[in-house]
Amino acid sequence: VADVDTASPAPAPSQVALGAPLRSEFPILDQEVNGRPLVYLDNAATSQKPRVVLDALSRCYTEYNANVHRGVHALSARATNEYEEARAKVATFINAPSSREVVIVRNATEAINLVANTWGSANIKQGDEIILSVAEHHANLVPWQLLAARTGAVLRHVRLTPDKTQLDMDHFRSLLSPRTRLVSLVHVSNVLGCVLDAAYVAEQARAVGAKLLLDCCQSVPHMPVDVTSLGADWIVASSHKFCGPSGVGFLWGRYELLESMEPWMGGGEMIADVYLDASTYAPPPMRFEAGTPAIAEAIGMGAAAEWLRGLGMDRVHAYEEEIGTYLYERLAAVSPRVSVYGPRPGSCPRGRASLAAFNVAGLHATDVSTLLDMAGVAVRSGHHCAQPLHRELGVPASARASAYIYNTAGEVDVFVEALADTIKFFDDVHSGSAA
Amino acid sequence: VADVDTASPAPAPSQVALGAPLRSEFPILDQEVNGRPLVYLDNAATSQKPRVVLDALSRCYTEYNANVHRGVHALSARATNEYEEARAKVATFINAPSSREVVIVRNATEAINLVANTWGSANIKQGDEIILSVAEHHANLVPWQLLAARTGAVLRHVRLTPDKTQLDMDHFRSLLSPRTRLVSLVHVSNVLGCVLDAAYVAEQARAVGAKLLLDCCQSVPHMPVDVTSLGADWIVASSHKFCGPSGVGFLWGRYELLESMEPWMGGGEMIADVYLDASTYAPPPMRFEAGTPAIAEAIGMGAAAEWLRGLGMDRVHAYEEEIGTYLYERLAAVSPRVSVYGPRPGSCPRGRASLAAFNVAGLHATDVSTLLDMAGVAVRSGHHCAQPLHRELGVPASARASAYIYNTAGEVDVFVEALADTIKFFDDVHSGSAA
Amino acid sequence: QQSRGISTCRAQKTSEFPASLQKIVGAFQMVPDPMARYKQLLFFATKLAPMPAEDHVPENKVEGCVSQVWVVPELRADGKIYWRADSDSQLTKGLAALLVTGLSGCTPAEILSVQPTFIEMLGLKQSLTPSRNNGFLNMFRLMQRKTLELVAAQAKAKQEEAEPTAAVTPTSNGNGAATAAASGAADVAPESLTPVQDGMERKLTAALRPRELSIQNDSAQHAGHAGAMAARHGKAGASGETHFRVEVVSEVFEGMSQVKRQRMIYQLLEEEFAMGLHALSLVTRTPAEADKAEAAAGRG
Amino acid sequence: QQSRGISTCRAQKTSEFPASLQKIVGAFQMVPDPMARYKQLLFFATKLAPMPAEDHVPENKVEGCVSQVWVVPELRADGKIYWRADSDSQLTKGLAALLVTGLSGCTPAEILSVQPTFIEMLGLKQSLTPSRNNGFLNMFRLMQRKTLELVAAQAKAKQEEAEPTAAVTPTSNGNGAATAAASGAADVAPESLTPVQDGMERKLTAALRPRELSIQNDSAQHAGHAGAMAARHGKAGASGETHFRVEVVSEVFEGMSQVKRQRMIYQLLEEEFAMGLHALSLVTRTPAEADKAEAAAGRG
Repeated sequence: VADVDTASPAPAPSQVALGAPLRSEFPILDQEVNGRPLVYLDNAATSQKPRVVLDALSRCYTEYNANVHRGVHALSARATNEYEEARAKVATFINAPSSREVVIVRNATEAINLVANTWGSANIKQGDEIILSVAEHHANLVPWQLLAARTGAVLRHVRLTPDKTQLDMDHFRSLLSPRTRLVSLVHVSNVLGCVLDAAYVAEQARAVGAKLLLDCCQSVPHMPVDVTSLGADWIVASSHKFCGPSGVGFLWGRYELLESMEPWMGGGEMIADVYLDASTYAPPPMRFEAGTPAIAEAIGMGAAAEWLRGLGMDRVHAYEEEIGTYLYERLAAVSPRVSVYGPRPGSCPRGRASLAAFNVAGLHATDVSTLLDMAGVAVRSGHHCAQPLHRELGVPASARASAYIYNTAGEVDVFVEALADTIKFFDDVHSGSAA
Repeated sequence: VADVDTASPAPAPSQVALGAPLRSEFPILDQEVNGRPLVYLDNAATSQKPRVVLDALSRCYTEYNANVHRGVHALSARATNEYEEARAKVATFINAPSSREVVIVRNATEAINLVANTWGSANIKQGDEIILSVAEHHANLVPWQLLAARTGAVLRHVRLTPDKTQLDMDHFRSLLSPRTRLVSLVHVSNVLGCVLDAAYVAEQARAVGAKLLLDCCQSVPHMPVDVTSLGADWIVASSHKFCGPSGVGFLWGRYELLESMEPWMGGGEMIADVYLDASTYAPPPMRFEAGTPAIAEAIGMGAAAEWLRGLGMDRVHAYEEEIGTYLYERLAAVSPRVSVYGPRPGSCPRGRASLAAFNVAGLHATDVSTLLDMAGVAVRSGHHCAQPLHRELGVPASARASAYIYNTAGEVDVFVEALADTIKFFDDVHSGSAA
Repeated sequence: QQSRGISTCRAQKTSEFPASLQKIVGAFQMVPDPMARYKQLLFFATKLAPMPAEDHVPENKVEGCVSQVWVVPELRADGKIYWRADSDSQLTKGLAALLVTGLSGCTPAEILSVQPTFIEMLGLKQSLTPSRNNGFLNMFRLMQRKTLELVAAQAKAKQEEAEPTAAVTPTSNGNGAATAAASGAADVAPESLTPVQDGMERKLTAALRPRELSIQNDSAQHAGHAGAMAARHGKAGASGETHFRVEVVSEVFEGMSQVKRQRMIYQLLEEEFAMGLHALSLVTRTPAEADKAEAAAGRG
Repeated sequence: QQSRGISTCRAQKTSEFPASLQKIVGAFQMVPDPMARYKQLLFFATKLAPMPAEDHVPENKVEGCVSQVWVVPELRADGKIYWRADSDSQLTKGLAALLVTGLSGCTPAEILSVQPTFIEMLGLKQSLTPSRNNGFLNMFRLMQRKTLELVAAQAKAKQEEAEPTAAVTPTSNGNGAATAAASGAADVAPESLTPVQDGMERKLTAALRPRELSIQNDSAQHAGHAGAMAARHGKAGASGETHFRVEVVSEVFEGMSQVKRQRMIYQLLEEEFAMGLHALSLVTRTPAEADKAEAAAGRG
């Protein structure tokens, strides 16, 4: 769909066409589910892993597995090099000024909890306000609820536009006040697919002296994210959503800010000197990496970041805009009973993500996804860790199809046909036409 | 060394001999370092991984990788099954009454921080006392220091016996009082190799109404650990030390106790219902597993637990007693300048771990391990995340050789000869005999 | 050897199910095509009687499902339970309908003796992994829990009419001392030395309202037990809790075969304790049987 | 393409090192056997002059080493730096001795222009991964930091004697506005829109005490830049900080070649900014050169 005629052997990543030609890099995609070829459209929940990431993991465990930062022997030195090189690859991927600004954590959830329990605990007082939105993932709601319960801070939630397709920026602006200490918003919504106007939000937050955290779980895998121009003070993301292993993710923060944050978890690696009753702490990022880290996983995350950078995140984004638009348009055309959430492609200057959460009138999302699974099509159903947003949308759950760089227009066709069959299947039962 | 004549094809794990016959399961061991066959004796820092664990990881990523607990599609259902099955395998491994008592965390460090920030924050008040020891890993010191700083609790440290080989149980008993709320001790020391009299400690702690946490990082990989008889309220361990992947570990706790603990990190999976301003939480263990967990890593940890259980932890322990004793005796005989820390084998009813931390008079531990590395022998040098213990021992650092089930007496010989060569090398330089 | 965390004991044979459930399993097994089986499930859903609005309350709701599900039992004068259920998902409603049809008109003992593994015979790809969002398993477990509550309430009501408080006779063999009184379930100290035993006592007392309950810890006798078991128990010093003898006298057992009684107790202790218990030796008697045995012993 | 986090710029050639360091590299390269190279390192250690007790203080200690290491510079009247060092590890002491020998008698500019990559030429398996416990790298960096401190202190002293405060001329091209005054390094607001530029300014001001410093953000001009770079910058809306022009006038540059000056600034900004800067266009002049250029411009 993107580049053409790259049939030469071992092309450079930046010349590999996305979509079908990329599928050979993802061994898992070549399988049948319920007797039908797998169509994996649950990428917003987790992405699949290219060979280069699997190889990085395998090399770690079969060539140089050792604990990091502690040993002088050859395996340990190599493991340390690879681990720190992975941190640098992530820094490069998001254009961080220094790899010291990248803290390796388990997942984006831990990263947000880390900020809430360090910067938050030290800087948020009774009556201070934190601006979130009704479209946040639970990971960007619950940590602030726990902080607010401890400190007496007040949570304010940006509401949706009247058509319920994206965050209402006028409402956001009206919530800002000198009491606003923090704005923490989702960069790309995992249900609506809408993209935040980060520059505007950053400018407005800065104007009232508030810090800005962006949940980039759904942006880092899919578009260029450059922390030097994004305007955020912290961003968080999970490796498993951008072609990396599970069990690892990162927090990026401006270095002065990280330096101002007290440690959270205590243990090995995060210390300078330990005495029986007190200790001194290492500078960031080590200060926030207590204990043996997710070594192989971080190395896999670095490999994923490097691989995606090689593909070119502008190309990734362009491909996803194309397939995302196709997905939206075909899905919306299946039946008048199908409602797709979020902005219509083209209606928004910043575009929309290549995911489509939807419902079919008269059918439960779980029933829809169960029947799609019978046709080999993997989509998610449920509240997608966004219960408040589903309350706003007036539904208990939704189904969601989310595409990535290896999905093809042909797969979208299979999904859409299976959905039409599914609707017909339930209609038939109700009209009594079945055997 | 253990069983004999099991040359038949594909023997059951419980019939595989430990030591040399096991090495074919560990691909990493078959390599050269600095032109010499690798002798990996840094197992107390991290263990190597058998094929069965590598295969489990690979299968996850190439067959059914998906997010867990959320989807109805086939991959997600399989991933959920495998993840929960892994939890059950860990439960079985430590004989936990229910897999619901097993919380999957990043590492033992996180597990201790979890207890300190949940049970600790709720139950530890000013003037309450927490009993630790001078031999604790930093992971079992710093979290309690942070808690004490928040709450005004007092830390008491069990000292060493006069010969500095193990914890002084009389001193432990003298520290107990009605103010003691918690005893948190290392089950097997990562430097001294001494084994705690857990039954005695549990009985004494219970007598004053204190809870007991045991740091089982160095016991779970090496000996049978049965939580129903151990007497602890919580135990913690890290997967990477017992043949599993990095980035994962577990907290076991008695269920009523886990149920009494408030959540720590907020996010997806750990909730029941989320509203904008407050949420209700899931029961343990989910309550403590916020966000997408380390899915593949947990599955690898389960595979490791099952594999070790198949070998038989009694056999593992017996093998390690044998090779540990050989290691100690040969090392102590290298030179009168060599001091090995911890109890002499046979001097202790509970034995000692198959590790030997040591120093050579006149040489820095780092110099020793650097030269050993030139001979292909990987040992650790440093404070082993136990700075206070090294202060007690009166040295800034030590070298440590630690054996596991795949190490052989022949490897101990290589290590001991390389150590003798290393000492001679430094002596030669000082006596000016070099070119 | 399968790990014990998830596996239940060997799958039941169809012949061990209540007749109503046997019929359903048979009906599904006649359909070869998975889509047709889903169609059949949806027909079950359409046959489900509407559930009154007042039944859609939190205490009837199955936790952890993505869809909403409610189940309500009714214990009628014939000693049998009849179910109502509803869901906003049609497939889940089908599963609910299947359970309502299969378990209505059964005695509490029959319901408690059913294992959830039967769902695997239906070809609906239902998982048996305990998980928050396993709709089927959570629904099935809520139905068994509600059954137990009804049994307990009924036994208590009968007892209050007619009988004195049940006497628990804790007997100890070796180092496993029984600690709590029969009514002491709630006040078992959390730092108990015998958590497994305490839990068994609590569970059995609540569910069976036993006239007599004896729990005997034989673990010490088995400390020398060969193989991996012994490896996990023989070394640690303190008392293991691995082998128990339980004798229980309860009128709940009236009309139940020995096999069903044992299965019911297994079910009761499964989730909490199956993994801690390596061996459970059971003697289950109705009050009448106990009296007869006592008389016999007196004679013997 | 190598990732920028760890890689330093292209390795220096031996001919670019100070003569004292060239000799050491040559000596090690003549030894073919790794064990013999270690032996040589230990001989270096034995030749190191004893360090006085009063030098073993925290401010001289290299952080993050497993062994203890101390380094102390002395800037003599000849404008050159002489080093003392010590360690409780013999191999680390050997590395320290090697650095002491290689970098003593060098000018600050020479020291600052050395890249740590030379260690790889010695065949000692020293890693260049930035890590808490990379003894060699941390020692080398502390030596460069101490050199910069001496240069700065000296420049400041001279300035206070003779010169007015340096004037910074922030000029902006496009959307990258320079914000802080020359002396304003410490009070740059943390929510600055231009963290890279602020940091550059702070660093260069502290180390070079420049008479003039102009930092110009050309990033906007490069927003259309092809390939992966543009992908990371063109889209995000706000101003990138990727392309800068820096003009600096400082007497620190006296006697240094253009290459060395540039390398010194690269070194200064390496750890903090190398990864954020895609392109740095540098004009480095001594005050005398600047005056001459100005005069020429006036003429032209």
